[in-house]
Amino acid sequence: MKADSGSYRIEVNHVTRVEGHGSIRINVREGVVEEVKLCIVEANRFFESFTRGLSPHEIPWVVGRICGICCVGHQLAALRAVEDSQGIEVSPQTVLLRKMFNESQFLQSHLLHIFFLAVPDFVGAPSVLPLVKSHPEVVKRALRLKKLANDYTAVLGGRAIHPMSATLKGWRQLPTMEQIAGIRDRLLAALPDFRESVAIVGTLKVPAFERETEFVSLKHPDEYALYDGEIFSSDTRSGVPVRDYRSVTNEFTVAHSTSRWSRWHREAYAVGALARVNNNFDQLRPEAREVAGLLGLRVPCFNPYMNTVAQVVELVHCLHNSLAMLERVLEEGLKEEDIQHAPRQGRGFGAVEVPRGILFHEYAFDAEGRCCDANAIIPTSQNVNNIEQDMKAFVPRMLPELTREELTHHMEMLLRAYDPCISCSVHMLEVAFIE
Amino acid sequence: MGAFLVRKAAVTEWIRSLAREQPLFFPQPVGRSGFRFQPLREGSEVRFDHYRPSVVPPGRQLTPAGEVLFRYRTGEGGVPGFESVLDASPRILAGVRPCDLRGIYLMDRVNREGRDDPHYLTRRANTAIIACDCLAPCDDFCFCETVGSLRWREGADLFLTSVDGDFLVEALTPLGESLLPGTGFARCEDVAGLRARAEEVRVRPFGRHFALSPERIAAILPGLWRSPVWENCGQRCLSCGSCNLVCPTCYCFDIQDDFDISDPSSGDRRRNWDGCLLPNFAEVAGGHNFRPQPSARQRHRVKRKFEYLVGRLAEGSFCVGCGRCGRQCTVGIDIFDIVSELVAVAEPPP
Amino acid sequence: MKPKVAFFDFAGCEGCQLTILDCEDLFLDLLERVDIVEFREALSETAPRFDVAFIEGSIHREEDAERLREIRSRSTLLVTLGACAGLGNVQARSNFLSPATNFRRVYGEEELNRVQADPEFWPLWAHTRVRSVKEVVPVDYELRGCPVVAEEFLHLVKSLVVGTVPHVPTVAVCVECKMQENECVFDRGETCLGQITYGGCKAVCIGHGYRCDGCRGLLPQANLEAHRQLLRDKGLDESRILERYRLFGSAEAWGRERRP
Amino acid sequence: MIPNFTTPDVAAPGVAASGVFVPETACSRELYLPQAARLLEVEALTARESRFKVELPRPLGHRPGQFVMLSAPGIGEAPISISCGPRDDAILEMVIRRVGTLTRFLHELEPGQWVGVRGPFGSGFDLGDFYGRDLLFVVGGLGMVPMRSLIQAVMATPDRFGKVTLISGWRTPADELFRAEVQSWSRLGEGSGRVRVIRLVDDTAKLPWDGGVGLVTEPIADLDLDPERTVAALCGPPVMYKFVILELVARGLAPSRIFVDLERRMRCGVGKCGHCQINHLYCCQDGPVFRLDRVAHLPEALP
Ligand SMILES: Cc1cc2nc3c(=O)[nH]c(=O)nc-3n(C[C@H](O)[C@H](O)[C@H](O)COP(=O)(O)OP(=O)(O)OC[C@H]3O[C@@H](n4cnc5c(N)ncnc54)[C@H](O)[C@@H]3O)c2cc1C
Ligand code: SF4
Ligand code: SF4
Ligand code: SF4
Repeated sequence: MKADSGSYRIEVNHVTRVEGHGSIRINVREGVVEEVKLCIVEANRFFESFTRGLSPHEIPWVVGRICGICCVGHQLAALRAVEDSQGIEVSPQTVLLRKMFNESQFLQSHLLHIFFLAVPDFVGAPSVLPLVKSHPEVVKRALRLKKLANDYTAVLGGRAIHPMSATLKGWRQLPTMEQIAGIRDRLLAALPDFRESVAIVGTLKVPAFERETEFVSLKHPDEYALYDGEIFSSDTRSGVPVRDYRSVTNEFTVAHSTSRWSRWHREAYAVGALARVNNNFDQLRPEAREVAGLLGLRVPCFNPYMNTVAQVVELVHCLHNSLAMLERVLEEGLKEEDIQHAPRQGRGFGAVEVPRGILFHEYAFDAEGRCCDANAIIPTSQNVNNIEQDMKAFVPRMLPELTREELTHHMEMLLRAYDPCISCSVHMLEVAFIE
Repeated sequence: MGAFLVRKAAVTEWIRSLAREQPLFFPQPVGRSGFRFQPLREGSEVRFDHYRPSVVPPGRQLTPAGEVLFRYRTGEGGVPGFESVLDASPRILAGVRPCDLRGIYLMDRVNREGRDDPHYLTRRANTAIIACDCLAPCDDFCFCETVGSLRWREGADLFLTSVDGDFLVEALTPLGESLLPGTGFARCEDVAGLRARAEEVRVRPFGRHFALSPERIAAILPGLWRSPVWENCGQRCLSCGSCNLVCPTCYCFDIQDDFDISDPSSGDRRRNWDGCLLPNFAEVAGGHNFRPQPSARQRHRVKRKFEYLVGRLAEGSFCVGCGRCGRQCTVGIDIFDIVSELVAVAEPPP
Repeated sequence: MKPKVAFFDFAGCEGCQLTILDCEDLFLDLLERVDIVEFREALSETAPRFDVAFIEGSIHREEDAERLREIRSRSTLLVTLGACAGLGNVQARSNFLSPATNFRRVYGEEELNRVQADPEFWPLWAHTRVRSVKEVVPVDYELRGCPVVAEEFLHLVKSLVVGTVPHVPTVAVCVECKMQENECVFDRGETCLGQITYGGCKAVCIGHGYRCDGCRGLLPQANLEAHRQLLRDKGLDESRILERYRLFGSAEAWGRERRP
Repeated sequence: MIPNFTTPDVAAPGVAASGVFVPETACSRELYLPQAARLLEVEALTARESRFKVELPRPLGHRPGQFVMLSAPGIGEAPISISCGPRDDAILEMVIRRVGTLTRFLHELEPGQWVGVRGPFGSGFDLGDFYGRDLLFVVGGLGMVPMRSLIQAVMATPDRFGKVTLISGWRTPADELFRAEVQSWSRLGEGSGRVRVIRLVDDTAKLPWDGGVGLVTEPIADLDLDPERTVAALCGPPVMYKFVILELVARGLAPSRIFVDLERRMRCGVGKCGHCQINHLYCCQDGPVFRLDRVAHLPEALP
């Protein structure tokens, strides 16, 4: 049965295979879409409230707990914000290590999303588990790569999730040259595995839906911006400094909800892998641009389902960029740095790209060096509005073609394509109104 | 057996060359003030002049944490087959100080007492020890002289003494002799003279001293079962067990089995460091704990070092005076202070 | 029969579930031994009953508590994963503030007024106290840490597979610090909660240059009085000491502190 | 790599000319390696306790009161008393209470499955101390298990001993172990009056019970007991000892005629792991059976 006739409501409570809890509600009355709504049902953890009182050193360590999968990103954004507030300049060595740290998490997170959360969608499997039986090599390879990416993070941070080595000004404990060389060697040895994995994504069928939107990401004059840069819009092709992030996110509330949504130059904007690839395509490493070509990703690309492909492109970028950075560390060596710092008063802003998009942190510290104000805006909360706009645009187009089940599946798939990270939702909270 | 007078640089070079042939554990600095016995690598520092006792004593290399005792595999008809795992790989412990040397000597005794422990003794048999003398206390925690460790040499294969900037290198066993370079070192005749020279410059008195000899301490302890000293340190004690785990003569262990997740019919049995300061150490099935309070556990530790084992093995003091437990205890409970207080109560100074 | 295992998450970062998914080497072996019937992180199936339910995250709303009770009723064993489920984790710090304060700080004054005036939002106020799982339903085992330790998870699963009681050492982090031969944090001139915290983490934070913040929870034998005095001696004032104790195990440490 | 264990004598380390050691093992017997034993019977005695009968590759040659280290590979190992008297065959009997990891696992096993056994360990009872004496056995609960190995030995040659009195205490009638066997001992003495059995429970729990109600200490005062001729052996939970000993001493029994069987946590059974230490003694080697006068002065022996 096609989905278009009659009045009904589609509800997917607790969409699976996303980080955190989200629900989709679609109301159709007599064949006309009346409402499409994405609800975040994750309980709020009030990070911005309870972080007050903590010291500058504790903030990055604690706010990493916002999200297990983006913990490195939260640490880095917090470190940048706190350092900004404390007037700390970090050494080139620290910047280099942090970039590696960040990219290690890109590898981890993208691998997880592509192979464990998204691929089952494309091949029509309910989860990765049946794939263990049907495609054992694919799963094993993915597990191998994931482990390697985790170990890469652990070499830099001490462990893969909630690492503890990175702190203000630098590293509590530096990785050893043996560890760096070990990871470099393993990444090199894994190149064939990466190649195979990329090839698999090339065989997946991506739904062909497009909706033009604004893409927002960091942009840096010298490199594919992941750790540093200005906030850049694809609409204006210009940027604003990080400290003005509130003029970008323009958080607004919608009636009957305390959820904060974002918009900049139009009704909604998108962040994430697709936004970054669209905005900074020329700065990707050549190997990554080549893969983009192979997988049919041409910029600008307005198909949100292609976000997964953009992640593959970034995977390749981070892999080769990491190899170059690891090589540099091996050449230049690492030296102990003074990381002592006496907390002081101040306010600071930080932004980094994390796998799901641009992440903003802001902190203020009082005269005693205790946190007195905190704000964090995560990529998913910036994306929610855009996802809903996509759904509103796609559902009427899909209605005549798809059954109700297919429609539901496509909506879930759309949501998952954004790789939403709802656990992070420091700011989002929506009341579900059941009539 | 041979004795040689060798330039410092030559000793360093020789140690390095030994490290190329087998793992050679040498104390290397960690963090701000710690030391760790680690395999010497190309480029690591070889220095004999700056040292504080390592966090964990070198003797622990002979009973590593989590060592596998045996592996098992279930064979035909469900019959388990057991295979002992013995580590007979050769190694050298170098830069071992007299207190730790005595610690190893005492562990040799313990592991031969009653029935031999094959795991310890196999490692021990394949371990050579290059000890080196202390001419000044490592820090304020040291009290090795008063418990009879300072001039300890037994158990070492080679013994190094710094004499006027050079080293007197003495081979004490054939194994030690075999580690010396072919003809590289010049034999020295007047060993006694050189030793006397070292003795002359040795700091005196060396480290902290008890008012009584170890023998007297062992004699007075039985009468001090109810001393308030136990309760005093029991109240401060956090029961963290650090004092046990860093002690060169603490050897208690716990045993755990594990099976392989990939094949549950095979697995292993391991042993892990344990300590009598840990709260559940003396708990039996049914939940009764024979030493429920920290004070009782402190008493047991002290009496074990200064009374029980002393009597059992007839070996002076089982505390070798390395000072580790006092150094590592975050609330400053120092076995030297405890014993000193006990001595003061039992035999108040005139 | 392979045990049926399910994973559920409440308010948390999902790092614990990821840690388990990250047992890459073992994940496939694990699948041979247990049937994973619910795992939202990786799976969209659900099952009516299971042998073991793993719970991640802390409990904030009454609807969450209800869901948890329902899960408990479907499962033979219930195991908490990590500091959120076990102790309330960092977010339980918000318990020390009024709901209005928390809300104002996150959403602002204007939003607070709007929400307070509108009865439709009132259910939100049920949202105000962070609870650990054991405050809501009985718990059979706790896997500790933020995040959990993969080896401990594996040990627990193995025990469940063969039907034995998992071995849970009640020893301090210091024990593992010694086994790792770490330099003590106090020797670096800083302070540490390792002496009063459940070990099992291989002292990983200390081994990587940090200190122990107590994410695995307070040991039953913890001598808080002596530890507090130690922190005072090291120059921490009372409010800093409280912050330290409350960081991960807020709810628990607080209850314990007040116990005579 | 797992080296196959060989058993050379304690040897000095061999040294090759280069100074590299020749690996070799260093001692004569592997202390921690169990031998595989086949389970012959598992019989539930009470809700918590079962009797296990296993067959070893060769006779154990144990004395009454000794114990073995029993293990299930992969699960764990624990000290378990030998509950049968000395015997020539390779059969070993044990009674195990289900309390924790290992014991629960053992209770799930079926005949034909295998376990690991090390031992026998410990001092045990020396029958020489008992010949020609009147014997008094006082047991509480699971204490019956090791004591049975002694009583069985006594009952094998009753003529070599004087009067035998057994006082056993149980929580409820449902907890009683070896009821039939105990009754057979008591029948053995019916004619001569040489064996007397007093069976007590704390509480009949409304179950049928043909013994008395009370604590094991209570009958001692009224026993027909000649302190000069009597030797007593005690085994039970930690709390039992103090009170029974007080009663026995009140009856004039010298501590040198009282034997106690003590329990401590043990990991190795061979005096290495340190857990079972009672002051300077090791329960596993110096005990678990002690003559009271040798431990009475030790503050940790009897809580
Ligand atoms: C000489 C001797 C003879 C014995 N004879 C018998 C016998 O004949 N029959 C019999 O049933 N039992 C006997 N026992 C007791 C038996 O050894 C214990 O019950 C056994 O250890 C249980 O093992 P388990 O693995 O089943 O229990 P475990 O899982 O080890 O737990 C049992 C109890 O031991 C305690 N415990 C366990 N591990 C620890 C730990 N790491 N730290 C602190 N406490 C812990 C706990 O209180 C727990 O309730 C004897 C003990 C001794 C010393
Ligand atoms: S008791 Fe303390 S001082 Fe004595 S040997 Fe042990 S650690 Fe060293
Ligand atoms: S190190 Fe100190 S606090 Fe820890 S158990 Fe030993 S005496 Fe107690
Ligand atoms: S660093 Fe912390 S956990 Fe480690 S020994 Fe010191 S106090 Fe204990």
